[in-house]
Amino acid sequence: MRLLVEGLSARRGEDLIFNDISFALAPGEALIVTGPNGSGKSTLLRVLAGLLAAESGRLYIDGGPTGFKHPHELSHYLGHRNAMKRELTVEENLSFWQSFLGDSPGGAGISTAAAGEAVGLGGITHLPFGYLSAGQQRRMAMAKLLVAHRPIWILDEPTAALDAGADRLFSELVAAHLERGGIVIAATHQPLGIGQSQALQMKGFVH
Amino acid sequence: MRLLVEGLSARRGEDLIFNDISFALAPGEALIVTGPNGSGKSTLLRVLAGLLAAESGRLYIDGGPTGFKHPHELSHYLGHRNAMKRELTVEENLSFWQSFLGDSPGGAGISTAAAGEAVGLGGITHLPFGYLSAGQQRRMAMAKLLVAHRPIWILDEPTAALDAGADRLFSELVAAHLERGGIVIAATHQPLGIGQSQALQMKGFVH
Amino acid sequence: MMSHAAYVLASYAVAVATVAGLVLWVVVDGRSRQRELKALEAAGIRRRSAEAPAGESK
Amino acid sequence: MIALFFRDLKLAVRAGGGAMLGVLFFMTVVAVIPFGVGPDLNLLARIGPAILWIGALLASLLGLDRLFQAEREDGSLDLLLMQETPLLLTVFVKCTAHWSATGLPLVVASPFLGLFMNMNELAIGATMATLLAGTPAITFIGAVGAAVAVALPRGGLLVSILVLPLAVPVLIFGISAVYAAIEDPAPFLPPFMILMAITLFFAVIGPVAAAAALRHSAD
Amino acid sequence: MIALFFRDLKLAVRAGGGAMLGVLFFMTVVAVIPFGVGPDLNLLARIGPAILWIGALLASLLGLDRLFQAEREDGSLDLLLMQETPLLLTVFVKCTAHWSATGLPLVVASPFLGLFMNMNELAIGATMATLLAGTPAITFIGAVGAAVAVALPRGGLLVSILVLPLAVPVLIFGISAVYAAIEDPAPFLPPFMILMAITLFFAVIGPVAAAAALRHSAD
Amino acid sequence: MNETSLAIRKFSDLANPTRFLALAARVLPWLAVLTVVCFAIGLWLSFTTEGDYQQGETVRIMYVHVPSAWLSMMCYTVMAISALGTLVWRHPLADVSAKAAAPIGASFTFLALVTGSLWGKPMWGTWWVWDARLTSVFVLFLMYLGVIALNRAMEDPARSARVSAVLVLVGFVNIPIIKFSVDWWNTLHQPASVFRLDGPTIDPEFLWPLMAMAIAFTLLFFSLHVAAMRNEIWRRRVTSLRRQAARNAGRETLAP
Ligand code: HEM
Ligand SMILES: Nc1ncnc2c1ncn2[C@@H]1O[C@H](COP(=O)(O)OP(=O)(O)OP(=O)(O)O)[C@@H](O)[C@H]1O
Ligand SMILES: Nc1ncnc2c1ncn2[C@@H]1O[C@H](COP(=O)(O)OP(=O)(O)OP(=O)(O)O)[C@@H](O)[C@H]1O
Ligand SMILES: [Mg+2]
Ligand SMILES: [Mg+2]
Repeated sequence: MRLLVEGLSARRGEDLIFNDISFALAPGEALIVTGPNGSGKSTLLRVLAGLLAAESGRLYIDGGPTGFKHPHELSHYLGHRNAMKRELTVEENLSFWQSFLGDSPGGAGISTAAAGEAVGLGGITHLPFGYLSAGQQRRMAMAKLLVAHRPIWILDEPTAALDAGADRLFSELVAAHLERGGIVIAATHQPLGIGQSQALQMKGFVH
Repeated sequence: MRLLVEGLSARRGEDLIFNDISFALAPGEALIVTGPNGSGKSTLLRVLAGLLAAESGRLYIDGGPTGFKHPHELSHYLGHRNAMKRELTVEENLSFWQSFLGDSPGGAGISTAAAGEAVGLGGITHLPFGYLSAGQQRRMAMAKLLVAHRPIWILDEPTAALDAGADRLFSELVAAHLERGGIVIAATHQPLGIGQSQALQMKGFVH
Repeated sequence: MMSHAAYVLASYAVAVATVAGLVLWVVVDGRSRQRELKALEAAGIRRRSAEAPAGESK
Repeated sequence: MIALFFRDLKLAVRAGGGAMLGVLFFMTVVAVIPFGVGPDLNLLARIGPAILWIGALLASLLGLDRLFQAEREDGSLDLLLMQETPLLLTVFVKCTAHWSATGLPLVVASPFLGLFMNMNELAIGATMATLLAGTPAITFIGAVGAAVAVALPRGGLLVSILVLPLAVPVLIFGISAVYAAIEDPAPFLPPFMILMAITLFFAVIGPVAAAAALRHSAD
Repeated sequence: MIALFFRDLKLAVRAGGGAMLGVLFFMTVVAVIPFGVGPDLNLLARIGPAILWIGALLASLLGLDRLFQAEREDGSLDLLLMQETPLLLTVFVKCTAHWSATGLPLVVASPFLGLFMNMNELAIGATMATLLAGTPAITFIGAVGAAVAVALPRGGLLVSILVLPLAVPVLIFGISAVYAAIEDPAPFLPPFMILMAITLFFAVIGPVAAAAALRHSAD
Repeated sequence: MNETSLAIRKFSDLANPTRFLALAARVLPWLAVLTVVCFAIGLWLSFTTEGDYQQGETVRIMYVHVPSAWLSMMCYTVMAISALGTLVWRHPLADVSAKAAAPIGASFTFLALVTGSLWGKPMWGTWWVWDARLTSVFVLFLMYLGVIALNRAMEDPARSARVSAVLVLVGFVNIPIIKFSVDWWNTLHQPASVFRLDGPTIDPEFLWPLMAMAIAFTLLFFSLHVAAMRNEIWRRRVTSLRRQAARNAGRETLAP
């Protein structure tokens, strides 16, 4: 299974944000997207996640499981916001996403308790999400990536609010996912500490 | 003018978050607050900004302009949220804050256009705030610090969504403010690149 | 008069149902709170004052 | 899908007792009316059905706008949009959950409030039936408005201009069915059937339109 | 302060749609009541003022809950709280802006709706005057509710529930002033003066209470 | 303020509820038994005494209607005093008491409303009229529900306490209105016949079962109130422990 992107370009309102971006990612490969503020990193990731329509170009999966037309159906997307409800417990949040998302073919998510363990917050999945501090919330949002299997992870500034310890933990999660043959696309301002990875430097479209 | 903090402690709900924090800041001095997620950095800054009541301790200004009882009346506060309206243009947002905040004695704010220039986004103050990227929004929120003069800046993870260039730009802004005799208190996970500064390491209140 | 008896019965029935509901609520609520406290204690989370050395008038 | 339904129900109940609030609001509105029009029992009985319907409409309007906005603000909407399950099914389930949490309690409470308005048994039954048949339509129409509101950063105006006029027919047929039931000459069934037809129509159209609006809400 | 006023007006026009929704809802209420009372023009004229007042009261509830919540969500509230300008002045200005954007349109629309209710010129004039004098009170009362509910996830209904009972005196004196104006023996001025007094009272008490509630809402 | 005085304050904060819990555990069984006994006597009396020649069997509704109406007012008075306790004396248990009383008061008000309606249908021929007493009791019911809704909506008890205390106190004007509405306005409803300055005018035939039921209801209220207060204290402990757990979680594993 390979993720292929050919000549992608996208608009926001009237303006072309980026133009003619192409890359190919094989299992176990990561793409790190960097660039200054406003250069279009988030826009690119949202196009890849199917949340924005591309202006032109193609985006498809080669040799993936049958019955999936768009890559975004095989992707996890972790944006700036955590997609968890403050009023529900972490456990309820995670198990909702687990059963709503379901597993993609070729893998299985781990239990919510195990996912909590994996992000280093094992004991507190029974707490309402709103009780957690900003960094703990972000970590639980990452646990969401583990409860349902998706071969592709699309991550937008995943480590923004994290302290150094959590940073390390997160790199390990990403490395493990790559090892299992996953694909990771991440936009960051800080080094993520992932070994073998392609890099894409967004420059912004100068008018 | 000196900012003095003596034996400050604060609660969230039932629980003591930090205890007995004291420091003194003279003009031109900065205090950098660090610590792991959930250790109480944001809570401390909100107490300093007068947004949360301290449980005990004192917080006052020594030798400041007359007529100001609380330090927060002489402070800018830049929290996690940007305090700008998505529906209004950047220009409208900035000039609202300019005339609402007014200048503290001993300085004057710069024009909204100049503030836009100062954060490196001169040309786009006519856009609705909601159209900007995460980092651009953050930068415009910083421009807010410049349009009205306040001797004390209280900044909560100011550089979270910023790229390297903006980081640098921001350090310059802070340095300039310190040079003019300002006081800066900032919570961060990343080094801010400010020269002479005190440091406060939050450990969290272990029960 | 038959129908009037129905009104009397209905009001007593409502009274019994309401009181029973209240009692049930109080009991069930108390039980589940105690269960939660026990669970927290089992997880090793303890009130600070519970470890307070002296003066606890329990 | 069932998970979504139960999550939304839980949220509605947790976040400050959503269902109870709606009913409480409904009761408050009814209690305020006699202060306005006076305690004239005959007049109250006559305007009773209209008041109940207006109260129910208002109670469902308040809070409906948050249907998708809350999902958007915490980023859940992105994930809902990405899945292969048809979006319109997702929207439909969310509407059903919303109605179960807020519309249904209103219907259940309406007989009691009917008593307060001195309505007779027939009128109460008819009001309850029409509310049961009609309030889902309001939810489905509201879903379209909520979806449009999410899509357009400056869409506020449009939403209100869109939602209320669409909801007015529901209100009118609902009320006229009740009055048809009370006053002998007019038959109850025709307006009631129209009401049902409107509900069914919006049960199909609403999710489709809302899903389309959400798809274009990308930002 | 003037800057705040104009900012809030701009926001209401650009984003809220609150004004339009309020007027539309007002119209809906007024359009629906004749269904209830039947085509009896005299009766309509008689209950007209009451209906207009109830409609205006309910319509001003829409959007009231967002008065401070929107400020809180984007962090503006923090900055408003920090300033040395007395908070109660800030609240007062926000209320004025909110009333200009939502209350005033209701007042302006009321004469036309009065015509629908077959009210005569005198009654229409009196209703408009009382609405003009009375609706600010509703906004000021509402500000207290909005401030109390600022931190709540589903504040909308709760605000209405808290506000409606407090608004009952406004409603009573507003309506009785109108009836006093229509029916000869009773004098118009006493209830109208009381209405004004209520408005002035809440114009002072409302911002004070709201400011106090906002101070304690810090988190 | 230094560490020790903080510790002392903290301690006294907690000691009070703790002592209350101990007391409640001791008192509750006795209260419960007493309540059951009183109810047995009251019910037996109310079903064995004669019916009224005018009202027939329906007079028996009085034995639930009147006590629950009295209690609905008394419970609100308890809440208002507790609200004063929160605002003026800052007693740590006052807020707990007000919060625990609200659902109980709402239930009794509901009972008074329903039994009143059930009595009104045969006596007045209608379930409901908007006369002063009935309206004011309905408003009392709404106020109970409003307080409950507000309490439930606020996550943080410390924050909701003062707000709902103010709301409760504002609502207290309603209580004298309920009590004297029958005297001030001329209404359908019976004027007071038990609690009057010139002694009860009611026939002793009805007075005994009424008093027995009134005592039973009052005891019931106090037992429920104490138990609910205990539950509320436990609930707060659970919340606070959970927050503490949240704060401490991951500290050890992730120290940088
Ligand atoms: C839903 C309707 C009703 C409500 C809300 C209601 C409310 C009340 C209240 C609040 C009291 C206590 C008053 C006080 O202590 O001064 C009371 C007492 C009483 N009510 Fe009602 N009531 C209702 C219907 C009725 C009806 C239909 C009857 C009988 C025809 C009735 C007969 C009485 C009597 C005899 C008392 C005792 C008065 C006394 O001796 O002090 N009530 N009611
Ligand atoms: N609104 C709130 N109510 C109750 N407790 C809170 C609230 N906000 C934060 N807390 C608690 O207070 C503690 C300190 O939080 P704070 O936000 O000050 O941490 P921080 O150091 O800023 O963390 P981060 O690096 O994640 O921003 C956290 O453990 C959190 O659980
Ligand atoms: N909702 C929107 N509507 C219109 N234009 C937008 C919108 N969001 C972003 N833009 C524009 O698109 C451009 C790219 O934004 P994007 O968010 O992709 O940048 P980014 O690289 O993620 O920046 P950052 O590092 O600040 O997150 C920006 O110049 C911005 O002005
Ligand atoms: Mg971005
Ligand atoms: Mg923080």
